[in-house]
Amino acid sequence: MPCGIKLEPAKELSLKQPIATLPAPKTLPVPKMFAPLRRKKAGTAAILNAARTAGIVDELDGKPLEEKLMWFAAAETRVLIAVCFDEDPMTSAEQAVLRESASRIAAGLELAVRACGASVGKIAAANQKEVQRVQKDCSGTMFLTAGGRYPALVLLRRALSETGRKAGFLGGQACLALSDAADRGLAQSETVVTVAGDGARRWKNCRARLGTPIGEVLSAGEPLPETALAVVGASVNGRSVTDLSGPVTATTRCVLAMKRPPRRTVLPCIGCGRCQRACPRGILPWMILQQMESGSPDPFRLFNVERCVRCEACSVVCPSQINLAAAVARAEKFKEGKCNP
Amino acid sequence: MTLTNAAPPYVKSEFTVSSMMHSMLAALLALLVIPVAHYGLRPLVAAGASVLTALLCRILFRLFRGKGGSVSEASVLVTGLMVPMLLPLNTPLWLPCTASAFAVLVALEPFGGFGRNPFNPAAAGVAFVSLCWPKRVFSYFDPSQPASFPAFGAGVFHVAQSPAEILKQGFKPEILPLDMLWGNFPGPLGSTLILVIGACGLLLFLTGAGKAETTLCFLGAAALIAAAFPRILCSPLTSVKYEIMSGSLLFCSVFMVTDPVTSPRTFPGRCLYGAFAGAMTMAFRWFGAYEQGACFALLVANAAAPVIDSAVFRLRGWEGAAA
Amino acid sequence: MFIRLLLTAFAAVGAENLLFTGGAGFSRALRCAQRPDTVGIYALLVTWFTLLSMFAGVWLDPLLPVSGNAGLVRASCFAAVAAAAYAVTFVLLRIVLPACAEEKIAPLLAPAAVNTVVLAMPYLRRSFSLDPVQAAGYALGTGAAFYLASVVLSHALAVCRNPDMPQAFRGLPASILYLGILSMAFAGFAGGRVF
Amino acid sequence: MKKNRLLLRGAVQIFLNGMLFRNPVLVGALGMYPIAAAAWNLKNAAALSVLFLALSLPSSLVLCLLGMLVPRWFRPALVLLVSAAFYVPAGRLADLLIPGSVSALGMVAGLMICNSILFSRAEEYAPEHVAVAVAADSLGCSAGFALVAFLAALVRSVWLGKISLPFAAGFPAGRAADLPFAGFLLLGFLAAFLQWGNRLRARHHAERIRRRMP
Repeated sequence: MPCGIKLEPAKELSLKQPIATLPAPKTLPVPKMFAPLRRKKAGTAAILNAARTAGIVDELDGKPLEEKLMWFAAAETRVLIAVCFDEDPMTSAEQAVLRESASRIAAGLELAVRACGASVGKIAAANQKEVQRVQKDCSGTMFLTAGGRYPALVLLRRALSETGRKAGFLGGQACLALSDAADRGLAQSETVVTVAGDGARRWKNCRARLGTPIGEVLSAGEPLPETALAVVGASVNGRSVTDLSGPVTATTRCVLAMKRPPRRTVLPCIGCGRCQRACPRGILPWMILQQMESGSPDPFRLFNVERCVRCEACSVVCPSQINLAAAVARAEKFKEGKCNP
Repeated sequence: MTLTNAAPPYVKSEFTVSSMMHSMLAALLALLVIPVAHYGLRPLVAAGASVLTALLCRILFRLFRGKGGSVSEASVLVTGLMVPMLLPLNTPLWLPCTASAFAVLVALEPFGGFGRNPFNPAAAGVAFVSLCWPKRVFSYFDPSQPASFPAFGAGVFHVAQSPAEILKQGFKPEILPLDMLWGNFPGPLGSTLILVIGACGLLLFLTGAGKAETTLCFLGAAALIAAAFPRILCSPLTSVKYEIMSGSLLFCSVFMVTDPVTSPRTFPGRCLYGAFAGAMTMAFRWFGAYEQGACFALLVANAAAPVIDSAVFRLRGWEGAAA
Repeated sequence: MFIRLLLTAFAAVGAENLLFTGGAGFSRALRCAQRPDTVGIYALLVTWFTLLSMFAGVWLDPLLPVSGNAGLVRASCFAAVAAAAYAVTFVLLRIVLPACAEEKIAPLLAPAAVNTVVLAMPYLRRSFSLDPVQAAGYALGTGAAFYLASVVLSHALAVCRNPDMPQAFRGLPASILYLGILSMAFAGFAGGRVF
Repeated sequence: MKKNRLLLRGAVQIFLNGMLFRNPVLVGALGMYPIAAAAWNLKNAAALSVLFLALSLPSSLVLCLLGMLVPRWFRPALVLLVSAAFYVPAGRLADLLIPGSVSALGMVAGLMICNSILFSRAEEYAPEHVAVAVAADSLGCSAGFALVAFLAALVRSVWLGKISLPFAAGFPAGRAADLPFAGFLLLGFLAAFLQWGNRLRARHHAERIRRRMP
């Protein structure tokens, strides 16, 4: 039985157009430049140094790339994977970046492999079609495809860890930034953000300067006046914002405009077991909910809660519209002894 | 643009409780088609009266609690529609009404409504009326004789022994196989149409409203017991045929055992539960006082469901392994 | 012989279930279910006392008058036997068991001994006219039924205290309703017959 | 004099608690068996009440006297012995007041000896309280038991068609109301009703206290 859930992807609209570059706000400083590396001879230290001076942040988890690479080196990671697909059904930023500049991503990945002493680097694309599309641009790079089920990254990680090889994951845009830093001496200053949602007239991917207000990115999608909800991050596990002046960061993958907030009439759990099947981490969300509702949860029955990755697949799939992810998060806190049930 | 806050997720899967209830309702209504074609409006009136009673009871209870209605009303409709399917067409109208009122007022709402009920409400309602008015619940009209039912009031019909009753007395019912499949024998309103029930079951399993493993284990256990300990002198296969097709066994296996609320929540648990319910049904047929045991057996199995679940947890090591 | 014992035991769990069909002993079963960790010991003790009481019935029954006002004496005698059984068991356990085990068992002993289920045994033996082997089977089956009832109830108590319930039904009333519906299911075995 | 009045007030409170607010059957879930199994007509209910009163009052009083004299572990056996001893006169009394009632009750009458209300009251409450409180408690419990028994019996007689209500003419009399399950269902609803009343009372009480102390 495969884990995860099948979500209808809505990426074609935003992928149809090339990535549009938003004008940088005047208030932001001009990005720094420094001396490029000489690629062929650059050693581990030089690459790490470039990553640090360029201030590259991995968009997968918001950690500095240099730290991640050092950590991979310490953990003797064998395979390095550049994630060039989007888990979220409405986001297509990584995919668009891969289409645009596959060869540079491959170059950045190669540098990263060299920096952390891994043996091989692979680019993970959304599907076989995507691979065929970019394969001619970067010969000699290995590809792999992510499954079509929702927390694709988590599932890929799980599948790889089952084969027993140690794999490290890097963001596609981070690889791109690394190659830019090495070749042209550019600091990381931009990120690609998808603008979508039923409240946006035009769905597209925008290249925005880091620090651009979210409102400006959103207005690139020409939001309808009746837009009631702005979501930053992802359509599944992002967060809604009311203040549009917040900055775009490297981890911002998409900005969504929704016509109306999701209306939920929460019913009691009916015990269908879908959340359990959806969970990629082997948690039993319905049991967690049952225990948390009972008032005096038995810590022994809060099985695996500490493994939760907040993908919220359980909340999406629940037919009773229960926010199971919140219950799991609460249970995790409870198990650590940080809060009362 | 005025923005609001809302908690994630911002996408939802298509499958919701109400969609599940709607496919359930559609399947139940499909069962009414042939009776309506044969006997006019009476089946519809019986179903409608029962559904209305269920709804009214729920609304009354909610008003008494000081709470409004909610979307989950569809589940009450399902309960109300299930009850007349388990009762004969020739009963007076108040009987299904009483059963569905009991189902809602005693088995459903005091426990907190749909999703919290420990017992299948329709089974509880039918069990209740069959204990209180066994003569009315277990007397069926003969569909092979001419019979007519006005929409309201008593009809004109011949009473005949149902195959389940003949089996209970230890004789072999003589019904043609084709008649059996088309439901041309005395029995509860919705439970005789073997083919239609099978088709509805397929529909439910395909739409994900029910779990096939429970039904299969239920039927498997019942068939195994029927073959191993036939109640009548005949070959095991004949015994299996009559036991499965008579009475409300098949209806229960498709519509009631699969109810996710009252069944265990783990896969092995559901298989075990199905088998247990099947065995209990046969036990009620063997040792019980009435010809139909499926509703009673289902209630007993419902009570066992949480026990089965916790046994499965223990076996799978889902508890005790604190990090 | 063993098969006869087994058959009666099964009957006691199923069709002739004293707890569910007869409704006896639920006060104790509910109490027992509130402490799931002691259910096993409690049920064992109940089985022991049902056995004792049943055999008291087997031996004493021919000696005692049946009808009229003298019938009242019969009931008193059985109760006195149960009291004696309790006292003897307590003394025996005190001698045999170490102190720590005794501390655990002692509070369960009295409610297990003074119990409608236990005292009903001689009456049922008479009304079903069981021979000694069947009587033993019935007593064992009743113990098993008590265990099952307690286990089922201990799981039901969680259902009967959920946030969606009406306040008035939360807790005990819902548990009693639960018992009622379960008892109704078992009444399907016996039909309209009561013990 | 003042002490006496306080004692009386306490006794009345204990009586009311036993009868209504902390009804042993509906709040304590004790002694449900006789009501579920036998209280399905008024005659049985009356016989049960008489039996209960005649058993519980003397045994509680005796235990109040002797309870502290015997070792703790022997108390359950003593309760059983004492109530067994009182069962014979109690049965006589019930038979005298309502002829033929004890034999109609059958097994249930004999099992009143080990009734769990009686047992818990006589074993835990009686030895540690004064005689007046014990008597009040015993009377209150008897009244509470009788109340529930009569209510259950009334509803079940109507259900069985033994008593016809004026406005429910043509109500189809059902069977099975004499089975224990019907008793349990009724007890469940009665208990819910009592819990509802108690909650209302507690809320009123809290409000009154809040008003007094602003």
